This record gives sequence, structure tokens and C-alpha cells, in this order.
Amino acid sequence: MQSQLPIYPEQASNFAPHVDALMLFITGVCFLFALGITIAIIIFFFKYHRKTPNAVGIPTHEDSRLEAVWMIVPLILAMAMFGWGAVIYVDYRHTPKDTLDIYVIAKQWMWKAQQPNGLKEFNELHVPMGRNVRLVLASEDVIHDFFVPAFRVKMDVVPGHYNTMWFRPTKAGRYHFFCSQYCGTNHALMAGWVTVMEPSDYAAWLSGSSGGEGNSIAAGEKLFAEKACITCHLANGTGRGPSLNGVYGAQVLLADGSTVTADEAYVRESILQPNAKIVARYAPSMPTFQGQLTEEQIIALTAYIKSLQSQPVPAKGFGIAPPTGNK
Amino acid sequence: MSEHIVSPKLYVVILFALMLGTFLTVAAAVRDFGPWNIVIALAIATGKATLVILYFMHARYSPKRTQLVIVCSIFWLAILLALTATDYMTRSQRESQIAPPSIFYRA
Amino acid sequence: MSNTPPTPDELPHKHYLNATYGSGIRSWLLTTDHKRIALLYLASVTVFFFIGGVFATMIRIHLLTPRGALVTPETYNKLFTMHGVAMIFFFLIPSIPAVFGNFLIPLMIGAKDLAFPKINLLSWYIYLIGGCFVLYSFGTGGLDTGWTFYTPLSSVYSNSAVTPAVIGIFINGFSSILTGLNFIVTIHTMRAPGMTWFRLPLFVWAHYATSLVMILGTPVVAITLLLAGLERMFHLGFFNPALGGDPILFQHLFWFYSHPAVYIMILPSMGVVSEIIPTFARKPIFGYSFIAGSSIAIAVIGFLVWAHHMFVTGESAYAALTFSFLSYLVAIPSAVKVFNWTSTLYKGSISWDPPMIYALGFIGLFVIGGLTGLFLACLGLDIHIHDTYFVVAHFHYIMVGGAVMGYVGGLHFWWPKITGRLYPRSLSRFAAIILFIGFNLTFFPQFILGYLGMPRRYHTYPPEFQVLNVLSTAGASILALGYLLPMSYLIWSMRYGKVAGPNPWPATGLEWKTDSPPLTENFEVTPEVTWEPYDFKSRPDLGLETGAPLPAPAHGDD
Amino acid sequence: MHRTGELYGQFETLEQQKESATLGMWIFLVTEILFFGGIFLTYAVNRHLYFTAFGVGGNMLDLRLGTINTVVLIASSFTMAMSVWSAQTSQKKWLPIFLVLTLVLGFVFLGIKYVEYKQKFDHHLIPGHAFDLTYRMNHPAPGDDPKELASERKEIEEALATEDPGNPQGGLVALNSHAQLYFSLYFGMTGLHALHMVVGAGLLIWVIKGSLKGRFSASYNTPIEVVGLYWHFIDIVWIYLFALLYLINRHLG
Repeated sequence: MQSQLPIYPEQASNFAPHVDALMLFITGVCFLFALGITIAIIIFFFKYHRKTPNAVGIPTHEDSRLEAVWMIVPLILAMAMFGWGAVIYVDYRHTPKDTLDIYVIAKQWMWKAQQPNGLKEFNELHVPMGRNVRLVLASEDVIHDFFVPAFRVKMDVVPGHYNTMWFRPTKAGRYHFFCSQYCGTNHALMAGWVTVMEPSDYAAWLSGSSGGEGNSIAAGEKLFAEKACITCHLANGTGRGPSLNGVYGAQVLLADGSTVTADEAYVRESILQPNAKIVARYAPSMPTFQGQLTEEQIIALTAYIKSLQSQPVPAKGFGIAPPTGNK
Repeated sequence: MSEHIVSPKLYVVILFALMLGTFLTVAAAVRDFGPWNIVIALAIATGKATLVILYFMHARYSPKRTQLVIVCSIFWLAILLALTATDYMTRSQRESQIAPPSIFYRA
Repeated sequence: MSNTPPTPDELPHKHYLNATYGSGIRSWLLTTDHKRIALLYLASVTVFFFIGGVFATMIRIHLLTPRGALVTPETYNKLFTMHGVAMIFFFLIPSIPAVFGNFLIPLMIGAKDLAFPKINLLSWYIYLIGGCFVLYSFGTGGLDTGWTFYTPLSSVYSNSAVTPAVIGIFINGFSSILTGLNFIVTIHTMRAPGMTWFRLPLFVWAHYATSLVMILGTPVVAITLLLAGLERMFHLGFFNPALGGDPILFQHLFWFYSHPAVYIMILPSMGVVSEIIPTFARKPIFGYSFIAGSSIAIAVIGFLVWAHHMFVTGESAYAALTFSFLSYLVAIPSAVKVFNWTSTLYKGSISWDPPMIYALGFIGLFVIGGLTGLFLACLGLDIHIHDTYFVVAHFHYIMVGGAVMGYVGGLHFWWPKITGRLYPRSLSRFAAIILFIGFNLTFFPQFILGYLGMPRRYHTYPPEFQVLNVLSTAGASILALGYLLPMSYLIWSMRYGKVAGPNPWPATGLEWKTDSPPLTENFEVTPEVTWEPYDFKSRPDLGLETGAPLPAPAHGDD
Repeated sequence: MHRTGELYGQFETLEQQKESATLGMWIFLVTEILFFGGIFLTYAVNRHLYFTAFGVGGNMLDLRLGTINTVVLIASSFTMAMSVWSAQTSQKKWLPIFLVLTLVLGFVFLGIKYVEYKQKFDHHLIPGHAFDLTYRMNHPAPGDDPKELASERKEIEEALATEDPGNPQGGLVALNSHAQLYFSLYFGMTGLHALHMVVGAGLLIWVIKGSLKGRFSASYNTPIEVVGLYWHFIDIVWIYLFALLYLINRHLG
């Protein structure tokens, strides 16, 4: 485990140890330089402090050999840094042949990924451990950037181009990924989780029931837009309805002051009988969808709302109850 | 600083050279030289520009400092064009060969 | 305390501040005196500094908690964009050149004024007009594109007031161009007899290099922003991929100027430090020609490195390798400067006057800022730290730790020349130390944040980053104090400070051979230069080590 | 600063003043070169990416008018050079004549440019929603040369085949979009150039006034020299614009 105040993120890909070693090297060289300069300045500062008000310093003469030394030595060290960095960079850009290809699409402000078997994910990415994974990145609107600190990888997602990046996960776990190219209002919410799984788990996940979940999330997202839910339940909390980010599984504060757990039953009830439990601070303005949705569609919508669980909750405009004192 | 005065005769000669250049460049443009068309067009344009700079703008008779200014401006323009070209001319073709799956097309 | 030789009791009878050409305010607004124009700039860049500072304060308060403590995402994005635009285009770029460059270059080379005084005034008005456009944009919907204006976000998707801001920055560019042009011509043609190129103060060399960047880089960003503005106004497609344009091209064009623009900010500051250090170590600067040459080298090589801002855009690997290599080259002249400054201290007679404290603070912060540049120029490492708080920390060390520290140091060094008065010595040393500590506390944690992976421009962040963010905000409050202190005692000193006399430190430059404040014409008679730069030994007129009393004290109030 | 005759107070001698003014103008021209450099680079990259569409767009320009304009501008550069000569040799009668000739040629250039812009407007070649590369082909005006229209049609059809083979509809969308880029750049570049011409015309009017008062002579001709540098620079920009915008792909037509 990492300590409370780590100074480097977890190492979870083939690149991470190399990048950290390079970091250590450059930090070491720079630290020695900074230390040398600082010590020299401090010594001179006190040793040559003006003795009498009229005293002048003793001129020291320009020395071309000295100047040459302090140009050439830093140059050599700089070239070492350049060379080492270049070697790692070439590795970054040289994708191996046998990759598992996953397609990633960015749009304001979410990530969609498609696994090789067509399974889709939102703000989530599942990858098998030990396999070379190649991400093909495309953007539907502005420039985004896919960044996984634990993997030490990052690549801009540029509209009109396909950029690719690759990595080999080396440690199972869940890691943050971020959008790190500023892309507008909810840039900071455009983040999610990479899950690194054992290859067998990954295979099971791809083919198993959770695969169906992935597909129903996609269907649910489509419905969310088609049925115009999206026009009120804005993710950033500025809509007429509360943002649904992070709501699933949380306590919801209702208008009458009571709270309710946002489980599947609650979501279902809220879709079919919206006025039964009104979220605090919101008007009962949602129409009922009774008779307009099939069961399958309700399940899909629920799965989609579930998938928003990991989304950051906006500062304002959500229904989640504030934490109570004893927790 | 004694000023060099260019004679009108020389100006007339330059004028004719520039006119000639204009007709040459048009004449060359309507013939097919393959990739050389652009090279010829730019070479003639550069020739014409050089004449204007050297004689009409008196660069040939100007102090070294002015000539240095001109060289610098060309040098920096070259930096802008050439270093950007290092990117565009060496872009890998691999990315464009990726066959996008259906998800890449919006419904 | 130790040295209180007699100082003049009053300011000189006639100087540029009380010279009247017509009545009050008009004599300022229509002045062509480079010294008065410098003060006009001083007032206007201070306004922008405080506007940018207020935004910065709000940003730091907002980031106290992971979910954001203060504002909505839209507002947060506007805050950091407007902070960047105000600080970079309207404070840092004009700060030292337009204030000290304007004031000092003619004085330092022994000229009566710049070569084109009217154009000088014109550039101030252009700056004001550009500034008004930008303030209009801030006031009517703000600006949320990031100061980099990346397309297609800025040209298509942003709903904020991008157009007036782009127009404002476009206009402001011409102010910068005209200033640079004026400096170059002045340094070439207006030097006093005997003021050869290698007798020029290093401040002038630094400004010559800065002016090169201004005239060669600014037009490119002007046309780029013009095209982006046209794209937004008329739905054209220069940089919009939906219409066939290439957003990466915008970045190439933008950084062709905006990377060298960093040198517009830091070179003048290096010039200031190169003046302060020999003055307060009282010995010729070590390696004069290397420091002068390194200024020019930085200006030239600085133009060859821009695409290191684009290592993760998917630019060609060959281009990335080229630009990484060239980026390392630009580190060498910067290192040369630091080594020479340090060597100048050796066997000096070092006073602990406030400008010296600022200058040494500058070296400390610039060393950290410069060395962390090596991390970012490194291809293998930049992939990870690009667009994270590591970058934010790095460029603040250069621009705030470097450029602003030099600016405030210069203010303390030349304040007696500008106003004719001294300021409280102990208080100003205290302020310098506060500034140094506050700065490090604010920005050092951000290096760690960046390596941990916190991306920049985030209004909300995962909770594990909170401790470092709180530290940074705490530092920012100390830093704010470090800026407000000098502001208040410098204003106080304008009225109540002791009279400085022509050469209080004493220093060797020509600007110190005239009254403080100087005459409108700068010198009674055109001076003739017969001495080498920073040569204290052959200057009996300074009254040092010859037994004669000092013409004026360094400072006498403690 | 006081002004003594033609000498401004910050200078010691007229020579120093002239040296400064000339150097100042040259440095200004450096910034202009880089200013145009940015848009030339945008042109170069897009032409590299969309070679066919730029060829089609370039051939829609009127080569005849473009050539005439080049000749006009070169002639005006010549008369400007002659103005400088008149000033240097104190030919106070000739100076205003050459300056006015330069100005007139400048206006002729702008007039022809206006005619060209008007044509492009009529042919729906202004970037925007109404942009249609095929407009002229489908809506021929009575005076149009049928041979020219036929070659234009042939060229567009060939271009469509390369843009998106097998999908003429998609190809047309792409071609139109990329040709719009060409025309955006065409209007941007020639528009900026024309703007410089207007500024140059203003400067010319200023020195014409001075020349009529007989202010310029062998001893003081800095303004003429400086305005001349600016005017020649505009000429140089046009020489390149002509080659890059009008002559891209003429041999295919």
C-alpha cells in the first residue's frame, strides 16, 4: 500500500518503472546542481558580506576555460537526459504487433470505449493484465486527452485524426483515468476508472453477464437521450431535474425531509411515478413514463443510471442527501 | 552617410525584367511540368522579389545592418515553415490506415 | 545605522515629474517622454496584475476542497482563463520591457529619448485599447477557452466572449511589436559617444534579445488569433476539423510565438538581475560577454523549440525528437547565466540591500523553474507530466518566481531613480523573504501533485489530492501578503521616503550619472563613456575605496 | 522634445534620424513578413492536405485579371522607385507626378480586385452556407464562355473521383468543404494584402501633400524613402500571392 502522502502514483504498466527511473535520474542530477548553486550562494553571501561601507569587491577575470566547462558539462548531462527520454519515447510510439485493440471515443464530456467483441463501456475501461493493449482514440467534438497516471500514458484525442496509444498493464486493480486536455465546462468531470483484470476474469467479464450489462448501458444511454431525460437531468446539475451522477446507491433527500436509498426499485418508481417521491428543492415537473417504456427499456435505463454511479457529483444540483454526523 | 542614387535607366531595366518574369511564370504555369510546376512558379517569384529588394528597395546599396535584417527575416520565416514541416512531412501513415469500427460513425 | 553620510534634503529643482508641458493630466496623456510613458505603463500593468491576482486568489480558494469550494465549473474555467490572459498578455509581457525598458534604455545608453517617442506613446494607447477589449470580454460573459485558445474549442464550441478577447490580444500584439521595434532601433542608432556594444549594460543586451522575440514572434500569433477569430465569426474552417481544417496547425502557429513569449518575460528579468548583482557585489560581472551572448542565444534557440508543447498531440515522432533535442540546447545559455551570476559573488563586497535579496531570490526560484524544464523537455517523462500540475508549477516558477521576482527587484533597485526617494529598508527585505517563502509553499506542492497525476484546469479533483492543494492555497495567502507589502510601502515612500540623491547604491550605469528623478532631457550634456561596464575601480566619481565619503548612503533608516 | 526644422529633438543629426527611420521601417517589414508568414504556412499545410480541391479552387480565379493586376502593381513599384529618385535628386516637379502615378496604379489594382471579388460573389464562391463550387457550372450566365464552363465541369468531375471514389454525393460535400478552405485563404490573403494597399495609399496621400509643398529634396527625403520601402514590400507579397493562388494547377485546365 502507498502511504498517506505518496509522491508517485502506483506503477501499473510496463512504462511505469522506466518512467520513474528516468524521473529519479533527472531529479538527482537537478538536485545536485541546485544544491551546488545554493551552497555557493549562501557561502559567498555570508563570507563576502561587505566589511566597510566603501569596500569594493576584487575583480575576477573572465575565464573562457571555466565558461567552456560549465557549458559542456551541462550539455553532456542534458544529452544523457535527452537520450534516455528518447529511448522510452520510441517505446511509447512503437506499438507492438499483437495488440488487443480497444476503440475509445471522447465527446464533451464523457468517454465511450468499445471492446473487441463490441461490448461498450462508459467512463470505464476494462483491460486484461499482461496483454499489450492498443487504444484507438477519436473525438467527436474538441480536443480531449486520455491520461492514466498509474500507467504513465497520455495521448491527445484530436478530432479529425485517429491517435493511438499502447500499454501493457502489469498490476490488477482500479486506477483513475482523466481527460487532461482542457475541453470546456465539465472537463474535470470527464474522468473514470480503468480496471485491470486477470486475463481469465477479463475473458469472463467480456462474455459473461456483465457483458450484457455493458450493452444495456449503451441502450440505456440512447434511451436517456431519445426520451429527452437528458434535457432536464443535466450531468452538471444545472438542469430542471437533479443530476443523476453518483446517485445510484446513495441516500436521496426528499422534499418531505426523509431520505431513501436510490436502488433499482427507487429508480423504477421514479421513472413510472415521478411524483411519488420528489427530491428536495425540485419541482414535481417530470411527466410519467408509464406505458411508454418496455420492461427491457426500464432495465436499460436503470443500468445506465447505475453506470453513472462513478461519475463525479456536481457541486450543485444533485439529489444526494448530505452525510449525517455519525459517518 | 553618402547615399547611393540608382539611375532611372537601371530602374527601367528592372521593370522590364519583372514584366518578363510575370509572363514567363504565366507561360510556365499552363504547361505541365509535373511536380516542377510549383517549383518553377516559386523560383520565378523569388527571382522577382529579389530584384525588387535589391534594386527598388536599394538593399544592394544599404548598410550591412539592413542586409542583416533582411537575412534574419528570411531565416525566421524559414524556421517557421521548415520546423512545422518536420511534423507534417513525417507524420506516420499508420493512424490513417486504421479501419474504424462502426462505433466511430455516429448514428 | 552604520553609514549615514549626508543626503540631499530635497529633490532636484527641475525633473521629468514636475516639468510642465501644458496642464496636469493632459501633460501625461500626450507626453512623449519615455520616462512618463514608462510610468503610464507601470500604472496600467499594475491594474492588470491585480485583476489577474484576484482571479488567482479565487482559484486557490476554490481548490481547497475536492468538490470545489467557491464557484461553478463554468466560473472556474473562466477564472483560470482570465487569470492567464490578464497575467500573460497584459502584465508579464509588457511589465519589465514597457516599464523599466522604456524608462532606462535611453538613460543607460546616454540618449535623450527613444528613437520614436510618438510611436512609443502610440504603443501605450494600443495596449490600452487592447486591454479595453479584453476587459469588455471579461465583463460580458467572460472567457472560458484557456489562455491558449485551442481550436475548435475556442472557435466553435465555447459560449463565452471569445471574439472580443481575441481582438484585444491581436491589437495588444502591435503594442508589443512597436515597443520592440523602438528598442532595437534605439539601441542601434542612439548610443552616446563611447558607448560601444560591449560597454552596454547587460540590461540593454537582454532587452535587445527580448525585442528580437517581440518583433519576430508577435506577428505570427497576431495572424493566428486573427484567423481563429475569423473562423469563429464567419464559420470558416482554417483550424476546424469539421470543415477540413487542422487543429494541430493552430497549435504550431500559436506556440511559435507563445513559447518564445516566455523569453519575453524572463529575459528582461535576467537583465535586471545582471544589473543588481554586480552593483551590490561591487565588482565587474563575471563573464560579461557570455551573459550578453547567452541572452541572444536564448532568443534565437527559443524559436526552435515550440513543439515541445505538443508532444502528446500525436505529432510525428521525428518532429518530437527534433524538438526535444533543441529544447535541451536552450537550457545551456540559461545555465551559463546562473553560473556567471554566482561567480560574480565570489570575492565581492556583498551588501544585503533589498534589491540584492530579490535578485538572489530570483536565482533560487529560476534555478528550480529552469531545472524542472529539463523534466518537461524529456520525451519519456513529458508524456506523463504533460498538462498536469507539474507544468503549472514549472511555468509559475519561471514566470512568477522568475519574471515577477525580477520585476519587483527592479522596482526596488530603480525606485530611487524613478521617484527620487528611498523606501524602508528592513521592511522591504522582510517582504522579499515573505515573497520567497510564500511562493515556494504555493507552487512546490504542485510539482508533486503533477507527478501524482492531477491534470491542470480541473475544478474538482479526487480527494487524495487535497492535502497538497490545501498547502498550496496556504502558500498563496502568504504570497499575496508578499505582493501587497511592497505595494504599500513603495506608495508610502513616494511622499514620505528619504530623498535618495543621484546615486544611492552607488552603481556604475549611466542612468545613475544624472539626477533622481532625471531631467526631461535625461542629461544636461550628452555623456561620453570612457569606462568599461560595472568597473568600480576606475570610477573615482563613485567615492569608493578612495577614502572620500560616500556620495549617498545605501540606506540609512535602520 | 523640440523640433528644429526637419530634425526631431531626440536625434543629434539628420543622418542619424534618417538611419533610424529606415532601420525602423525595415524592422517593421520583418514583422510584416512573419505576419504574412503565418497565413502562408496555413496555406501550405492545407494545400498539402487537400491538393485536388486547392487546384480546382485556383482554376476558378480569373487568370487574366490576376496577370493584369500583377503588371499594374509592378508598374506602380517602378513609379515609386522613380519617386524616390526624384526626391534624391531634388526634382521637385517630377516627384508629385510619380507619386500620383503610383497612387493611381494602386487604385487601379484595388478596382480590379473589386471586380474579381464581385465575380466570386456572383459565382457563390464566398465561404459560407451559400458556397457552391458547381453553381456557375449549373447556372451559366449569358456571357459565359461555353468552352470554359465545359473545362470547369470536367475538372470538378475529375476531382470528385479522387476525393471520394464511388460516392459522388459525399465527394461533393468534401470537395466543397475543402474548396471553401481554399477560398477562405484566398479572401484572407488577398484581403489582408488589399488592406495593406489601402494603408499604403493613405501614406502616399500624406507624402503627396508634402511633395506639393516642396518639402522633400536631396537633403531631406526620409518619408519618401520609408513609404517606398513599404510600397515595394506590398508588391513582393503580391508576387507570391499571384504564384500561389492563381497558378497552382493551370496546366490541368
